[in-house]
Amino acid sequence: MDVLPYLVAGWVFLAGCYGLATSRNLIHAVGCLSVCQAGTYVLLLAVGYRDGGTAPVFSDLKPGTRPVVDPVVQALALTDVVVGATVTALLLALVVQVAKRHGTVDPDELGELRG
Amino acid sequence: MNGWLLAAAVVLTGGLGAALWGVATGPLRRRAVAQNLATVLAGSGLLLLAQGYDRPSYLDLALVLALLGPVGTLVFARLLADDLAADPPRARAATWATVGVAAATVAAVCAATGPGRAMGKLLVTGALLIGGNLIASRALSGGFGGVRGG
Amino acid sequence: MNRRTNSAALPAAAELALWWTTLAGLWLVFISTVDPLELAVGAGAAAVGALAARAARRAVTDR
Amino acid sequence: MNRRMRLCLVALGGAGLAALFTAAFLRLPAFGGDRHPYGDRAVRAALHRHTANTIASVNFDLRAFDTLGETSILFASVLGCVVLLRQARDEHRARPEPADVAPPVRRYALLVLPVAVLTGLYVVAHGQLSPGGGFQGGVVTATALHLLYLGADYHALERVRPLGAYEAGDALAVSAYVVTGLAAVLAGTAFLANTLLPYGTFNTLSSGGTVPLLNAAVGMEVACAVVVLLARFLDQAVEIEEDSGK
Amino acid sequence: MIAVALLLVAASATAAVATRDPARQALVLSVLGVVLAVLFTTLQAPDVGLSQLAVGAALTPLLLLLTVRKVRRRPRREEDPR
Repeated sequence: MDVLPYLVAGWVFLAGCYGLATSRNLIHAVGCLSVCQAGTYVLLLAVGYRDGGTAPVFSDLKPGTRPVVDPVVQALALTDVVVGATVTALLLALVVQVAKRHGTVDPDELGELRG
Repeated sequence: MNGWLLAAAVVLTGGLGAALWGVATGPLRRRAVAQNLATVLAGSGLLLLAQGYDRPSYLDLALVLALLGPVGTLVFARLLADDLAADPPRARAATWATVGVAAATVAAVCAATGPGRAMGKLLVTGALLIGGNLIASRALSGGFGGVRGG
Repeated sequence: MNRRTNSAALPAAAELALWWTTLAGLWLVFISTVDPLELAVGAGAAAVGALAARAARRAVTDR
Repeated sequence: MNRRMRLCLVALGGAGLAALFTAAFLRLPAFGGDRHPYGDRAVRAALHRHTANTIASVNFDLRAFDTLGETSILFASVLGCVVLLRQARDEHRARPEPADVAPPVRRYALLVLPVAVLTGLYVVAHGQLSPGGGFQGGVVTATALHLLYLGADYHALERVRPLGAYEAGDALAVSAYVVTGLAAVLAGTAFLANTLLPYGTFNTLSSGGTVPLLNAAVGMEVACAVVVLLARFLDQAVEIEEDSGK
Repeated sequence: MIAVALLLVAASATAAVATRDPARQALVLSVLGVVLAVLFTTLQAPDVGLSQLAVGAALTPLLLLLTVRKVRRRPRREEDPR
């Protein structure tokens, strides 16, 4: 249990990288990139976890009654999620443009087109 | 680890695990149904987790999932309508079993909360979750007849 | 002319009021502590929701 | 470089990365450890400034400048999508045929749309108290509007969505964020420093100084940005057609 | 509890990568988003879970499917996409 979350984060990241490298479709590649990003969220939040802790949100909790987990990494992960979504949107827009200009979304065919 | 968390673990392992298997393999119609059921099971799991951690504020997650989960399924039903129309999904038994799990969860958590505004929020969440799921499964099995360009 | 606008305005107002009441009730269910500012913000949000509901209904039915 | 060679290269790189990861993970502090110096300080700072949700406090107070950067990334990427997905010269707009949606789905969409808009606003407004915040609520609100596309058709969505207003709202919200930051400078402190407003009573809507203001600005920005973004994609997927196959 | 959620995340991430057809991958990605939200709840990060839900449950699948639709709608020169 001590390193399982870290290992899962690494696994998710590497699985995403593998999919990215072997993808035959740019849309699929964008999906794989978002899997890679999921790995980073898991790693960030795993670093901040504290056994028996609860969220540092005090709307329904009296401060100081229960141990709380690290809010700084949660804020980082939140930014990460937002940036991940925008990156996905921008890359998909690029894919649409590529499909229009070259008539294919297969990276291998695109490489051949360029010569 | 209290009873609520144990129940959440059972729902997540059994239900979400099965839904994951369904969404990762098989024909498109089974995947779509499994995606729909996964949101309901995850919603029940989130309700149980909020109760298990004794944090009413975690209920917001279940509320948002109850709203957006069916929307996600409707997206698939709409944009994959042509593929699904050839082979419409039929999953009465699975759908009703999942709805049963969700209803039982909502009832149990309501009973533990007791009357008050918090219970109202729970009931709204439960109604959205179950109603949305039923509508979404209806939409999957041919709710978008003849969607062409639109 | 005047009567026609009246007859159109009344159901519109009723629809908006119905949605506003429902949504304001929902807001009361969502929040944990009640204070005046909370109620004011809730009333504003419910008004936005009611306008959205009416606009959506009109966009779907009148075409 | 052929496929086979590339696969070998990926396997090599992946194996190396996996080895490095494992080595690094074994040296990381054990999962669930009790030492979180930054976290403890952040919690103390948030409580000092009467912000109940520490994550909102970190994002909109301690790291407000980073959030400005994040907001600009979102703004820039929406701008990029608008440019990339504009209507090209060799394309025309075809009016899509009206869709034929089952009545229960349509009723569901009309019923849930206002509820979802309200929930989105609730999540934005309570960002500094309970889990949530500008980003989450903004996305929920923007997604709610698109129920109209799912429940009816694109034409219906276009009728409740004056796109220009959303583009203006997007820009306005980003500038509101910057102006709130500059107000602190004018008041004689640092950019985006949370010293301008009283911190208020703990766990009420008006607590946390400038946190609720920045939160609302981000909420509006995200909602408008997502609407504009989805509008561009929907235009491309539903309306815009090329004149002839190239 | 955390271990259960972690294993679910690992499994769904693997499934998302292994699913090669973009439309089906979008289905798996939406489940991955929901499972991630559950994991974040167990890791006591409801804020992150909420934003993951908002993005993963409806927004990302919608964007992906719209792109798929646009790409498919084009007159294709080559064989069937796969």
